[in-house]
Order: sequence, then structure tokens, then C-alpha cells
Amino acid sequence: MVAPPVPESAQLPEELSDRHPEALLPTPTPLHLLDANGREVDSRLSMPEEDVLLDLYRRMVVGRRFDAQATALTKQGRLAVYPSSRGQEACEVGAVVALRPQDWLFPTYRDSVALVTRGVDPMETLTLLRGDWHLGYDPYEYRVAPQCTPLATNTLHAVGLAHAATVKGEDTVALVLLGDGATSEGDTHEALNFAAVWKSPVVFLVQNNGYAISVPLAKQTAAPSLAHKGIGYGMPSVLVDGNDAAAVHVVVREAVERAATGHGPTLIEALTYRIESHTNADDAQRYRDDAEVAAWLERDPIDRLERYLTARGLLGEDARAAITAEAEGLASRVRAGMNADVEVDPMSLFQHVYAQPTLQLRAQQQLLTDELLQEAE
Amino acid sequence: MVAPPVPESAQLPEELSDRHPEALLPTPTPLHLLDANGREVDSRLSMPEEDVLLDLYRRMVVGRRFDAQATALTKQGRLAVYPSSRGQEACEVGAVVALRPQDWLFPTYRDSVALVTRGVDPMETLTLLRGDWHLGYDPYEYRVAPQCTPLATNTLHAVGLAHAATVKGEDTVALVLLGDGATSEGDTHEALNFAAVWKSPVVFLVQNNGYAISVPLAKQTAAPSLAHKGIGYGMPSVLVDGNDAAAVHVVVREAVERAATGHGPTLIEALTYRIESHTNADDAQRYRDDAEVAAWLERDPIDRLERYLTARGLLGEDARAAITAEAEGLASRVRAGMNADVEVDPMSLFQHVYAQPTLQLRAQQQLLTDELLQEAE
Amino acid sequence: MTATLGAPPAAAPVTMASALNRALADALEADDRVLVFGEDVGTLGGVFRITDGLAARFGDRRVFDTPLAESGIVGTAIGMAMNGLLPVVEMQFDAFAYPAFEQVTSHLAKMRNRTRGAVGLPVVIRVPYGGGIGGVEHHCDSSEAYYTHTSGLRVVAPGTPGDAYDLLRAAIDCPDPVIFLEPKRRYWSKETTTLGAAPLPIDRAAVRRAGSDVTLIAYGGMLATALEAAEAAVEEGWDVEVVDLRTLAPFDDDTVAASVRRTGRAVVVHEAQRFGGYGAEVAARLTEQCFHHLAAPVLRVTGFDIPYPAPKLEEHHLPSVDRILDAVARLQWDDQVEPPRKGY
Amino acid sequence: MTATLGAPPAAAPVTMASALNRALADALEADDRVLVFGEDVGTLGGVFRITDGLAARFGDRRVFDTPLAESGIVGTAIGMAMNGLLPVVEMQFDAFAYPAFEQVTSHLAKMRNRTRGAVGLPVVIRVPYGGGIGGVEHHCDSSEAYYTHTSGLRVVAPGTPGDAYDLLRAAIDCPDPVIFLEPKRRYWSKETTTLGAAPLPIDRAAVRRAGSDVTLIAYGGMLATALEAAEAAVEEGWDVEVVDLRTLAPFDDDTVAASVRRTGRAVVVHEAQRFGGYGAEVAARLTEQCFHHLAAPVLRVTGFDIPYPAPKLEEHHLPSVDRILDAVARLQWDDQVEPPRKGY
Ligand SMILES: Cc1ncc(C[n+]2csc(CCOP(=O)(O)OP(=O)(O)O)c2C)c(N)n1
Ligand SMILES: Cc1ncc(C[n+]2csc(CCOP(=O)(O)OP(=O)(O)O)c2C)c(N)n1
Ligand SMILES: [Mg+2]
Ligand SMILES: [Mg+2]
Repeated sequence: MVAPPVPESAQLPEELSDRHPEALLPTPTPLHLLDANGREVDSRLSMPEEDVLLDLYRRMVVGRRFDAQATALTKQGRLAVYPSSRGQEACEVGAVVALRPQDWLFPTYRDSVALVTRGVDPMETLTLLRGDWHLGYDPYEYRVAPQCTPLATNTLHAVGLAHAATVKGEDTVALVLLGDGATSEGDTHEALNFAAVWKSPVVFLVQNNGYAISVPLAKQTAAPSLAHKGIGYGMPSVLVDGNDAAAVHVVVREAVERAATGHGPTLIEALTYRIESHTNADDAQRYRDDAEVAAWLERDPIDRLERYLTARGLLGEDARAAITAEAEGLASRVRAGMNADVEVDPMSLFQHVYAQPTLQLRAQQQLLTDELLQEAE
Repeated sequence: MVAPPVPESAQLPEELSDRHPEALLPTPTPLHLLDANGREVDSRLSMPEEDVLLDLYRRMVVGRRFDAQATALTKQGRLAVYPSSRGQEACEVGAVVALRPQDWLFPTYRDSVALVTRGVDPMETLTLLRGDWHLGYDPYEYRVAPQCTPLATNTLHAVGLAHAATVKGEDTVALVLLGDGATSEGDTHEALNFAAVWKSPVVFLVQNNGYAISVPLAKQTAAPSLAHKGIGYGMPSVLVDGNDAAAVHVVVREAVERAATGHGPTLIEALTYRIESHTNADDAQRYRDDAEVAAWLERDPIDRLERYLTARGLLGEDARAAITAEAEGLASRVRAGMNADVEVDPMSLFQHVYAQPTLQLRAQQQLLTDELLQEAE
Repeated sequence: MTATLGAPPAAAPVTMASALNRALADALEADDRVLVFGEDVGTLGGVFRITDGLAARFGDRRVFDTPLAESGIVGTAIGMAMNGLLPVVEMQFDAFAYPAFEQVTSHLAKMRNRTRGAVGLPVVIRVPYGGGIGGVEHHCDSSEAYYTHTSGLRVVAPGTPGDAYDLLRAAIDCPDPVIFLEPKRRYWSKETTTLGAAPLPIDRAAVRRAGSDVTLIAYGGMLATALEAAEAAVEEGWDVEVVDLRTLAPFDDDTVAASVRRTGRAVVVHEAQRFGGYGAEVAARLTEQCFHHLAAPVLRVTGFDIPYPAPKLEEHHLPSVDRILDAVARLQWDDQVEPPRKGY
Repeated sequence: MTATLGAPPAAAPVTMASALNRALADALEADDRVLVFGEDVGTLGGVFRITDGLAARFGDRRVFDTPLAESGIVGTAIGMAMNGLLPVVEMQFDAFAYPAFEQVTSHLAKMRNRTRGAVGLPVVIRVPYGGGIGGVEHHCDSSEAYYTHTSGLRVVAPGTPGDAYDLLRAAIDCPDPVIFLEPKRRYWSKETTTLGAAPLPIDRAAVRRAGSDVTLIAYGGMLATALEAAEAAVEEGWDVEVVDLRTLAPFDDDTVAASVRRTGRAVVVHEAQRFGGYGAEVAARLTEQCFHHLAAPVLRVTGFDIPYPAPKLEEHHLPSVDRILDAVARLQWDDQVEPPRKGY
């Protein structure tokens, strides 16, 4: 059996995939647009518009500054914990910029930069990590689900939300982010399957950063690539260079377009790397070499795009200065915000457990009220 | 990208699959050895030895007789419930005959014929379904795990048992049976993944009988085939005609051989059909046409092999008579056994909940003892 | 009022199964946002036929079969609820809801609180629960304790056809997630009633039989057994009150404690294993609230602390009329040591 | 006995984390069939470093990282136990054990009974549980009630480093499956003790502090708080006994009921939400067993019926010394209405 050639475009008409299932397989090497030095390469993808590229660059710089600020705040004890996205900005920004206002984002704990890119207030993004409350923003305001900690569970929420959009006749696509480790959970499997069977408008973006905390990919899967899982659901899959913001952006944009036009879900695996430890509480030196980190620093997503834009004369001094100013402005707002102490009302413990507080919760609230009064005396 | 040709043999050296992941894909049409009329077809598989073929035939006939007897017993109210394997004998028998004594079988509720083929006492097989106890046999005696009802959970047990064999340096392969519906459960995904990562000696045999109770395959998956899931775990996969006992047997035998020689797990999908309703409590007419059933009756696994053996002069009158006698003997033993009323000691309720009964269970046992004494008075 | 205008529909005999079917149909009819899905609920109408005819009537956009994956069913229901729909999903049998446990505890129960009220999840999970039907292993679990211990969930268990209708309608209308436990053994029980005529609120218990000597507390599959025991107790000269909890969480303290204060004695009945069972909560909280009214400890009549038994032995495991009467008899009716308290 | 021969090793200060680490190492050393696996337990030594150094010492055949899937971890552990091994697996945090719930309830707990004793499953599931460490959502659940209600499981929760060692060794040696709850907040607590010197049996509770007025019942993360409360109560003139349950299921009725009969008053303490919590079982069964000795209802001091709160608010949720003392104060010390019963 010789497999038919894969068509040039990811916009895969369904009939084709029926006749030639191998068309659902990813390419053997990741799709990309820029090499590590920011030079354009031959690709089946077409380069995004210049303003989009500049926007991606700007948002990556701002996102990284946010990330660095958050990391710094953990060292000062201002944040309980922070899982950094450093190194993964091409995925977070490239993907989110591909969303339309009516689309939804289903992020994980790792994806604070994606949230900021989506426009979530940076202080609201950090509410969870500062320990004030489980969530700081209104999901409906930004169309961003709560950052999800139980791994892979958000994949199903995304499918459900997208399917509901189909049922209601709304043009909404759900983009769900997950890590390489999360692909091992049963929920990922169920979500890919439901989405494929229902042809739901969902885009699954696996940020394969090589590790699940300390566990390297080789202990996570024996697959040729995580994208190779797609065909087992009848879902087209794409393998992309996750440090190439332009490529991630184009690939996600195509997938969003497929989803929005009724062609169903796409599985995208983006190869990237987390530069920091899993969180500030982790010590990555226990399980990986400095040399490995150094090699990935060479493939930095921001540098890469910066070189390209600079070489093409698209990134002048003024633009750089404006972006730096924006990033620093954000960082100082975050610093100021996080240095101000926030009081959280203990009574909020009892709110929103049910739509209406139960009698039992009212009694428990009274108990706490009495205790606090006593203490105050 | 043009995929490389798939090699002739399923005995896939691992290096090859590394270089050419497409080699992990199943063939586009099911492998077979005999067509529906029992004529040998061109195949990459080689026909099993004549004695093996006769053995497969004999066991299928006996298995079907057992199955028919069990179904009859439900009508007489002697069995609480019975999920019939009728139509799936080629899978159940073909696979089990491929196991060596030291191997393990992990069956589902559907696979009573597989149990009988493995040598489990037919009365012990029916203990569960007669409602006497949850299990009638000692798993270690036959190397057969309890028939599993919670779907797909047994896939993980099989992987664990097989991995333990590897750890202990024992030559044991675990064959796990599951249905098309069960492939949708998260546990199936986790099991395939663990097995592939650990290179465990496991064979996954999906009996795709087209339905999960009433739900047809098209609502279960959008994949080109269920076997296409293998590549997503880096696992070779095989699509086989599940009504061709010879083909199933050879394919499972090759997979057992791969597993036993350290080449890891295989995913096999066997296309078959359940002729009866899901169980005697189900009414298949609510969700499928008589015409569909009729078409599958034309592809009967026993007829097929019988025609082949007869045409080749391998199945004489004596052999037939002996097999019929064996089948009828079994059926009458089952009838006799099931018509005898079995007393189940109520005190057994409290045994084996823990290795040693707890004080609480002893007190509860006393309560029941007192009640029964009172009643008897 | 004339005979033709505004007259309530005549009461008619109805099984719990058909009451549930009617509740689903009426909810689908009343609100476009209601969806019914799960394993075999479409074409087949469910293995217990609770969804019979719904797919044909409302179309497979609103009533449909899913792939076979319970976490998937609950997880996607959560996403649908986030997007404004009202999913009513079926778990085929009690033990087959366990694969969805993480979605239920970590998301369904917590979402409203996590999001400070921004995201409510009005999902109903229908779970045929309990035994007494001769089912083989894994088909007869009673798992109410797992759910009632999970803050953020409402847990409901109707004991009669009329209540099955009312409570399912109320559960679907409820902005909170509801675990809706359907007692399998009562599916084919009949009641002559007018469905929906005078529904009691979802979070209220009901005194099903008034009595002055002892309170039997039951729900779901055990309500009928408790009522039977109450009748049988007449012979012994005991006047037994039966409270039907209807909703297990949140608990209707007022109704139940009032009854126990009146009678001074209480027995709680359930099929589930005893240790850490729902009855423990009932006993503990009633003791906290009624200690000085109690002539005896609140007793529990429950299943044993064993895996649910095979069909041939289930009768020994399940609370029976006799076992309930034995417990009532142990409530120190002629306590010589302790004088009866105030009021007795 | 000379100073060099047979002398017990000198007692030394040890944290609960290192006691657990030592228990695993000693078990791995003592029995080849012991395997330790889970997420990040190999190279990293676990996120709490409980398995630190074990992979290096015993090799990655015996101590290893799995793919990230909890049902997979428990399900394969079941298969390994069927094949004669003794798996000790780690769930990274309490709430992340929920995906394994079906494997735990439908298989791990039931296998011995289903197979009439033919297949025992000596699996230990280690679960870092509870809060008090400023963890974000899903990292601080207390789920003992889900497991203690599941017949066939043993549930253990050490409160001290010495017990952590003894109970983990006993759990690994135990032929039954054990859910081993490790109180995260006590990982770094120290005790000066000789590990393994005089282990108490796995299913026995321990009186940690003798007292005559009231019994505080605690375990795991709340033991230290209960002991602190007992000390503080001295000032109020109350002589408080503290019972450490150690094993939550099966329950050591003898030890606990004896204490409560002696004191006539009891308070049970846990972090988990109250409704349907483990404390309900303790209260219900002690009331059944000690009713005539009780001067007051058994009270519960527990977390509220809410999802575990964010770090800034957890102090308000968790039982504190003051909240325990308040409960003790509510035990009707000067009850004018009811005369003290026999014996008080
Ligand atoms: C169900 C579940 N199990 C375990 C964890 C603990 N945990 C948090 S992050 C993590 C690793 C996740 O790795 P990956 O999916 O690759 O994402 P990354 O952190 O690399 O972005 C683990 C094990 C969890 N959050 N949820
Ligand atoms: C976890 C779980 N969910 C649901 C069920 C109820 N159930 C029993 S068999 C079945 C259909 C299974 O279909 P399939 O896997 O194709 O096997 P088949 O019965 O066709 O052999 C269902 C839904 C179950 N046993 N376990
Ligand atoms: Mg990762
Ligand atoms: Mg099937």
C-alpha cells in the first residue's frame, strides 16, 4: 500500500480524508516559516501580513515582560506560585491572535501569557496565583474559560461549548490549550473523539514543551509525534514549529477557519520548550541539562521574529521603543497592583456555592462571623 | 510527502517503525484468508496448519452450541442475563487458540465463548450470569481475569499484568478483549499509551461488532478505522476480517509472538457482528434492520471455515459427528448443571471483603445470622 | 368552575418510568435550551426506556447518543452549560458514573464558586441507582454519599412517580448542578396521581405518613419499604412517622428535625453500605439538633459494608421490612434505666 | 544487653517526609516485589520529594515515572498486583486521584470479594491530602470520605512522623488495598523518634493524650491541632483526651468508644467539608455505641461545606485551636436542664 500524497493545504475537504485517510497525518517534520535565525524558509504555509507579524512580535515582547514580572513577584513572595510561559510565547500569542472576538479560549495554568494576549486584565490574571480567589476575571467578558489545573479536563469543556454553538447556530470556535503530558489523560482522548464525531468547531493546540514537570516526552509517548494521534479520531493534524510565531499563527488561523466553516476540529502539535522551571516551586536542574536549555535559548521565538522583522526593515527604533514602553508600562502596573494588599472578604467563602445560599451555609457563615467578631474584641 | 510502502510482515522491527511511522498503520481493507464462501484468497497472511484449522472449527462449533444453550437458559429464567457471542466466534476462538498456556486472557462480559475456549469450566463461566456470585472460576487456574463489565477498565489491568511479567522476567503475554464502544473510554487510551511506552507484551483485540448496544459505529468514531488509533501511540495496528477465524488466529499469533519477543504491543481491530441482541434483555429490532442481520448471517464464521475444510476434504463425516457429539455433550452438561439449584451461603457475603474479616463485618454477619435463625423459627 | 374549563386533568395511574419520560418531554417542550444525551438514550430510548420516543419527537439535535465515555458526557455537558444550554445527561447505571468523577467533583460542583458566580452550571445528571432488580455486579451501586459530600452539588432521589416528575422538572429548572438518583427498583411502581399538579419545592422533605412514636427517614428506593414497615408496625402498637427526604443535599433540617423532636426516636434507612454512608450524616446532624429530645440513638438500617452482592444474595443485603422493624424494636421502648425525658 | 549489641538505634529528629522516604526505601530493600511509581516520582523524587533518591538507589525498573494518567496508574497497579507485585503508587495531589475513581471503587476495592479471595490486590495508593499549605485550587482537597465509604479499602492517615513510617510499612505489608493519606501540612513537621522501633498495628487507634473530661478525635493533618487545643484547654480547666485514629477504615471502635465512655463527651475534627464527611460516621457510630454515656451530642469541627478556598482564606476554613475549643465549650458543662447521667 502506498499512501497518496498529502494535499498542499490543510483546508482538507472531508471527502478527501474519507478516500485518503493518510491525508489526516501530520507532516514528518514540523511546518515552519522562519528558521532559528529568522530567515524565511520554503513552506507550504504562506507568510502572514506584515501588520500581523508586527502585532505578534509586540505581543510576545509584552507577554514575556509580563511573565518575567510575575516570576519576579514569586521571588518577593507576592505570588503564591507562577507557572511561567517563557519560551512558549510563539504558541501562546500566535494562537490567541488567530481567534476572533466571538471565539473562546480554554487555557491551562501555564497560559497566563495567552490570557494577557487575549486582553484579560493582567491583575485579574494573577488573582489565582496571588491566592486571592480561584479566578479573577469573568469568563464571559473575555470569552476565556478559567485557567484549568486538572489536566486535560478543559478539552471536554471546549468541545461542549463548541458543540453548543453548533446547536444554537452560532459562529463560535473554541481553542483549547494543553500540554504534552496532558495528552496522556483519558479526557484528552474522549474530547478528541467527541469533537471528531460531532464535527465540533474546536482547535486542539498541544504545546509540546518536552516535559510534564520532570517527565520527558519519551516517557510520555512512543508515538512518532503527538499529532499522529489525529488520524485515530479521523481528525486532521498538524505538526508545527512552536517557536515560530508566524507558523503557529497561520496554522491555528487555518484551523479556526476550517472549524468555523463546518469542517470540524483540528489537532495541532506545536514543538516548543519551557525555559523556566515548571513553576517557581520546581527545580528543573534536577531533571534536565543546562546545555539543553541553552540550545533552546538559541531558538528563541522573539529573537527569531525580531531578526526577520529587522532584516525586512519592519522594526524601526520607534517601534521598538514603543513596544518596550508598553511592556514596561504593563510591568510597572503589575508591580504596583501586586504590591498593594488586597483584602478578601471571608464572607465570600459562602457565596456562589449555590445560586442561593443554603440554610446550612448561612449557619456556617454566622459561625465564622461570630468568630471574627470575637477575635476583633 | 509520499508514505513509504508498508512492509509485508506484521513482525515489524522497531527501527523500521521509527524511520517510517506509516508502517504502523493498518491496511486499508481487512486482512483475510478466506472469503465469505470459504475460498482461499490472496493474502499477506499464511494459512495456519490443517490441525489448527480443524481445531478452530471444532471450538467454534462447540462455542456456538454453548452460546445457544446459554441463550435458551435465559428464556427459561435460569440465567439472570446473557450477552451472546453468536457471530463473533471467529474472534473469540481464533484469538484464544493463539495464546500459550502461560499467557493471560482479559475478557469482557461478551466473551463467554472465549472463556470456554480457554478451558474455563462452562458452569464456572455461568456463575456470574446465573447470579450466584460475581465470578465462578479462579483466575489463576486458567490465567483468565474476571469477565469485565466496567468498559475498558480491563485494558489497564492487562497492561499492568504484562508489565509485571516483564519486570519479573517472565514470558507472559496478555491478550485483552474489548468492544468498539469501549474504545471511546479514556481507559483504553491510557492503556494503549502505557503499553506502548513500556513496550509491554500486550495484544489489544477490538471486536468491532458495529454497535455499542444500540449505538452504531458512526456515532462512536469518525476514524478511518479503529486500528488507525495505533499510530498515535507508536503501536503497530492490524485490521482483520473478524469473521475469518484463520485470519484472526494468524494475526493474533503474530502479535503474541511480537509481544513475547520483546517487540511490544499490537492493536488489532477485527470486523465482526453480533447476531443476537446486546443481551437477552435488549431488543435489537429497535435500532437495526433485519436485512443487516441477514447480510451478516451470510458471512457466518463457522460456515466459512466449514466450506473451506469440506472443500479440502479435511472435514469428514466422522469428524463432524464427533464435533457435534462434543457440542451436544457440553450443552447437556450445561443444561443439567443449570437446572440443578445451587444454594449460595449468605454468610459468604462477608467473606473476602478483606483478607481478614473486620470486627464490623463480623458484627454484621451476626446480625444476618440472627435474622435467618429468626426466620427459620 | 365547570367540568370542562380549568378543571385539573384527572389523576391517572402512572409508573415512575413514564413520569420521568413525561418530565423530560415536558421540559424539552417548555425550553429550547434543554438537551438530553448519553449512551443509548436516542434511538433506543435508554436501557430503561426513560427517554423513549424523545429523539423521534424532538429530533437528534436535542436528544442524542454520545460516544461511550462518561467523563466525556459530563465534561461536554459542562461546556454546553457554559454556553447557555441546559443539558440533562444519563449515566447508564450507577457504577458507570464513576469515570466522570473528576469532572463532577472538580468542575461541575465547583465552577460557580470558582468563578464568583459568573459561570453557573445548570446540568442534571440522571443516575439509575440502587439494587433490588437482580442486576449483576456494577449495576446496583448506591453512590449518594459520594455526591452528597461534594459541596456545590444538589442531590435528589424521588421515591414516588409523582415526585419523580416534580423533582426532575425542578432539577432541570434549577440553576445548580443536580445529581438525580432514580431508584431502578421503583421504575415500574405505579401511583395514581396528576403529574405536576401540586409540586413541593425541590429542597423540601415530606412527611409521607404521620405518626407519634418514631420517625423513619427514607428516600428513593427505600421509601416504599419504609412505608410498608410503618404499616406493619401498627400490629406491634407503634405509631410510625415516615419522612421522605426527596432531596438529600442540601438537607431539609427543619422538616426532619421537627419530626424527630416530636417522636423522640429515629431510624434512617438506605441501601448503600453503612460505613460513611449518607445515614451517618442524617444520624449525626439529627443528634446534634435533637439530642435532648432523643430517647435513644438514631439508628441506621443500611446495606452491609460489602460490595453489592450477586442477585441470589441481594435480598440479604438490602434493608427489609423486618430489619427496619428490628431496629425500631431496639429503640428502648421500655427503658428501665433511663427515665423517659421531658415530653415522653 | 551491651551498649553495642542489640541496642535500639538512638532516637533522632525526623520529618514526616523523610520518615515516608525511609519507609519506602526500607520496603523496597526488604521485598523485591515492591515497586514505586507515579508522576514525577523517579528522577525528580516527587513534587514533595517523598521518593527522593529511590530511583537512583533501586533503579528505574523498581522506581519509575509513568505517563500522566491516574486511572492508568491505578489500573496498571491492579494488573501488577494480580501478577504478584506490590505496587506503591503516588497520586500527585488529592484532587488528581479523582480520574482513578472508577478503578479504585469498581476494581481495587472489589476484586478480592468478586473473586472469592482468589485475587487479592495489595496495592498502596499514596495521596498527599489536605490543605494548610497555601496551595491553589485542586491542591488541598480532603477526600477521605469517598474512600472510607468504599467497602474493601483500608484508609490510613498518619499524624506523626513515627506513625507515617510504621503505617506505610504496614500498608505495604497489608494484603488489602490501602489508601494512604499523607497530610501535606505535616510533611515538614519533626518528631524525635526511632523509626520502626515499636509499631502499633495498622488498625488500632492511639490515645495520644489522656484526659477525663472530653475526647477529641482527630487524624492526619488535624492531630497536631487537636493536641494543641488540648493543651490550651488546660487553662479553661478542661482535661482533654486526644485519640488519634491513625486508620480511618476499618474503624477501631474499641479504643475510641472506651475513651468516649470514660469522658462522656466527644468532638471529632477534620479538614474536609462537614456534610457527609468522615466525622458524621464517627459521630453516628459513637452515639450508637455510647448513647447512655454521652452528656452531650458528639460535635464536629470541620471545614465548611464549600469548595476548598484560595490561600488567602484557607485559615478561616480550616479547624483551628479556637474553633475546637469553642466546640468543647458547647458540650454543656453546666447543663441545668438535663442532670448529668450515671457516672458523671
Ligand atoms: C489530573 C492531574 N494530574 C496531575 C496534575 C499535577 N500536574 C500539574 S502540571 C503537571 C505536568 C503537566 O505537563 P504538561 O501537560 O506537559 O504541561 P506543561 O506543564 O508542560 O505546560 C502535573 C503532573 C494535575 N494538575 N492534574
Ligand atoms: C463504564 C461503562 N459504561 C457503560 C456501561 C454499560 N454498557 C455495557 S455494554 C455497553 C456497550 C458496549 O459496547 P462495545 O464496547 O461495542 O461492546 P459489545 O457489547 O458490542 O461487545 C454499555 C454502554 C458499562 N458496562 N461500563
Ligand atoms: Mg509539557
Ligand atoms: Mg460493540
